[in-house]
Amino acid sequence: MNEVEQLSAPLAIVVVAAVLVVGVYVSSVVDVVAFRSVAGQRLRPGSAALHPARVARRLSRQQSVRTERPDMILRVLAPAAFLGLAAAAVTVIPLSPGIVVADVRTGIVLFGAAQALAIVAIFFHGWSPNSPFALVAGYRFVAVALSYELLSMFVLIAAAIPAESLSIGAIVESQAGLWNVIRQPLGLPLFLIVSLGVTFSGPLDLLDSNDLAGGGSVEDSGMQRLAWQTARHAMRIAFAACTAAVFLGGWHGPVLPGGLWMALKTFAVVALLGFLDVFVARISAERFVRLAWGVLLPFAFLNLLIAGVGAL
Amino acid sequence: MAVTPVEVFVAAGSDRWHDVQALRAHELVRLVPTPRHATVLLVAGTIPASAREALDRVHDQLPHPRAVATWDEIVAGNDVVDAVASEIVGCAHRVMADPSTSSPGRLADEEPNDWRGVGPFGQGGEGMMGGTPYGRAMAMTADDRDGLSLDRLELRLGPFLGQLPGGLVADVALQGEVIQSIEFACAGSKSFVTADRAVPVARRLLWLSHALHVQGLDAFAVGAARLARRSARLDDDPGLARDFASLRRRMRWTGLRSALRSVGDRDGRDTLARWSAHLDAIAASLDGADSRPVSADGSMPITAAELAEMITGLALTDAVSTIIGFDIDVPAMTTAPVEA
Amino acid sequence: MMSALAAVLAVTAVALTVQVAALVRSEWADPFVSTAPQRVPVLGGHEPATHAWSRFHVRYYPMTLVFVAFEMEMMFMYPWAVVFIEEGATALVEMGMFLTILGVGIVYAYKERVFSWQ
Amino acid sequence: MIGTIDVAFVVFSVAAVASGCGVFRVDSMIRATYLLLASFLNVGAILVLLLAEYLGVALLFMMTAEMIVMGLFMVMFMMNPAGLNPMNMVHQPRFAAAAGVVAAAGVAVVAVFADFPDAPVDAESDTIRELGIELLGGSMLVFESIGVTLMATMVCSVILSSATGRFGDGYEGSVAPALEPGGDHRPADDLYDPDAAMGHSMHGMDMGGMDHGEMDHGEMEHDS
Repeated sequence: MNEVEQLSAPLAIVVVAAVLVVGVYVSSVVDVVAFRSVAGQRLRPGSAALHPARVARRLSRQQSVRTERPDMILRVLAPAAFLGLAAAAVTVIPLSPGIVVADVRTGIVLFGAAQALAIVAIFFHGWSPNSPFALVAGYRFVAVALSYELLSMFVLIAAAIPAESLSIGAIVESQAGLWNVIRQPLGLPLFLIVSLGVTFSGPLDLLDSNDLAGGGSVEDSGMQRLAWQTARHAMRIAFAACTAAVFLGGWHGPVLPGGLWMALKTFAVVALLGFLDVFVARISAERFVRLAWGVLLPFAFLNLLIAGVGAL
Repeated sequence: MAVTPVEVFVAAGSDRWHDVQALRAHELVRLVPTPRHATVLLVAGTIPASAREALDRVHDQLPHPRAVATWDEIVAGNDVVDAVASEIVGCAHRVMADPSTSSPGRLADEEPNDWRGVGPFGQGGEGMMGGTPYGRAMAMTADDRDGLSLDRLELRLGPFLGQLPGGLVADVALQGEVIQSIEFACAGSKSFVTADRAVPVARRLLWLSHALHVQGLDAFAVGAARLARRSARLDDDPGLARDFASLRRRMRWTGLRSALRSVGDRDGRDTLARWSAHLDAIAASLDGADSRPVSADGSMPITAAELAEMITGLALTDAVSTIIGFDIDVPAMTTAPVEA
Repeated sequence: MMSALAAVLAVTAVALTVQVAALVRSEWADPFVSTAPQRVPVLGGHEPATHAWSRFHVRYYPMTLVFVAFEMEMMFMYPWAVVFIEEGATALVEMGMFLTILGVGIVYAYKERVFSWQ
Repeated sequence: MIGTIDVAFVVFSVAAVASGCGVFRVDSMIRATYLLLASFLNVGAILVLLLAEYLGVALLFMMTAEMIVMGLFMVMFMMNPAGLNPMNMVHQPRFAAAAGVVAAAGVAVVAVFADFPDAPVDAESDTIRELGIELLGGSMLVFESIGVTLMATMVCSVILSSATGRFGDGYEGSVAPALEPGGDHRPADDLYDPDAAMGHSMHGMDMGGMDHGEMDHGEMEHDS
């Protein structure tokens, strides 16, 4: 096993900040590219690359409208906690051989806790403006979230079996011979569904959705909107990095250095999530809840069985 | 010049609402679902006097810096959509360059109810549920079908809502996200029918563009709006039928079918069947190059009361999908008296 | 271990603080004041009669109860996964039994249409 | 000698107690619920400081999910859930305070006078693995019976809460319980409270709300 050295707290902050700043920017550009290519619009690389910066500049100068009697504490806390949890999730993911910001032995439990707390942050976002559409969106997101939560836990536990550890570093180590995407073929699609859910995109675009005039974000303008979008992209990065580490062999790969492999795989997952966001229509929360408990949960059981029998 | 699209919220009367959807095809404009996201408010079509206050409120809901563009005042050359888009981009740039020119509020800055200093805690409320804390009353309970007496939110939706056809006003009572009762209040008339008469194929494509937007497929909505703009031009476009078939093929992969199936069932037809009827009508009309107007065989006419009955008991999202599944004609707004 | 968890905490706190600072600063520095009509929740032009906050009828409440019961079980699965290879077939059989028992509960709930809106 | 761990312990403890107190000071059910969660999160951090890493992190995880569900029900069933009108969240304050003092004193007595075993945990020992072996070995029967208990919980919660089911409406064929012990059952109509429902729905859009305001404040106090 590689010797993992614990980064000091200041260095950890610098590393996570770098990962998130670059990641959020790239993820936003991916959104633009995905939208324009699916829409059949001309792709101008320079324009797409500058798009997030321009939007950020404009939104930071726009008024943040207050609603009638909002819960201001929760309204500020929602995007802040969402970003904080994304950062926490990134810390437990190994970025390259021997470099993990925080090599916690309970890595997947901590990741799961961050994901569960993210539900709270997202619910706050729907609750705090005191606006009917946002409220409805927040509540139905919770229905979806409670349903994908179980899938996420099952899938990560199955990945922990061959590693004999709950640390994501150990899970990456265990994929030296064969990646989990082949060893546990059901894990990756299930975890992608979870990732779409946490970032409320594509089929699970049930929070900030058009059918509720913007849903949870219906009252967001200016900095409030910018902060929320930033946090959402940060969460997408955290889940993409986790997908890359847990299912796609993390930093394993020939020729190139491990860190680069990890970055490439993370980017591939971000791109996939970005395209799915644009390409897949929303299904209703009730349908997803039935689907999650009736179909996806049995698949998660099956995935666990495959993982278990394979490890024997 | 490479710029980011200007975010526009549309407040359209029912006579212009379809036309406005063509803006989705334009690269420099993005139609947003809520006024809070917009820089420019686009007013289009006839706004009756009864909707004037609603328009002003939507205007005031835009964050500063904001600007207003009016579709019907724009002098168009060959292409009205291009002219409107460049006007929108122009006024957005002007107001962002000088935020002091931001459009000032139109409604009086007055609280809905006087609450400051009222009541024992000075917030306008009294007791547990009474009074108007912070200016508004609290929702009260009502019986529900499952026996739980929980609060009922009574909302008047529309007429300028991103997800509903322009001019449509609905009084909705919600418990949770389920609609307990709904009544459509199209100014004056109590009934409307869906567009069962022959309509130009461009209008159907514009309906499709908006409907795709509501289902979360904004990128596809761009494609549909672009086809609509092409079909509206007079010259025959032989590639149009092929491109529409290609769009329809790609739509099959989006999971739209499973999202729409068995939503809003009525007489054995669901929203998916209604979409198919619309798409078939478009395809048929594009194939037979000369017969441009399409009659929607299969899409049944429906009155407001029937539609209300259909969507009572549905979750809000399914209700919106059901309403959008009909290409509703909201004529009443334009027949109401127009303010000079 | 402690230093790793301290790093997690530090990173989370910094990210949260940065975001809070940005939002609070924009609240204070905002040159525009939200007027009363501007603050009205978006409903497409009309005002709501009441506050949105209310006794919200959660249509999926039976599902949340099944979720809480089912989620408890997860706590046993994490240690189980760690010792799975060590314990081999014993682990597989014991967890298989455990999950089958819980699976019966889920099937029952599904049959009773708990996962549909009430 | 005071180390970082001691400082962290004090900080988390104070935060846990403070957010616990906050639960009873705020008006909003959502704030109360999630202040309780904040208290649990700090307790989880204390467990981690005591080298029960898995237990501590798992506590964060479990309590978050539980509090989300609790929050849903709090808002659903409590009047004035957002605390738009200030209210008293404390029920039977004198008795509660006395009970709290007695309980705290009891815990303090145990903490000060009990003879705790002196078996320091090695920070590097793999407690998760040991937990797993115990679960599959010595405590196997306990583990499996928890499975049965949880299944029973699920079945009971479904029976008690679900309004619909395989056989249609849950109220079909039901009878309302008697008003006094041994009395007659009331007709099935009593399952609903049509009077209450009528009274409210008559308000319609104008939402008078005045008659509700006249309700006795004291009667409406709730515990949380």
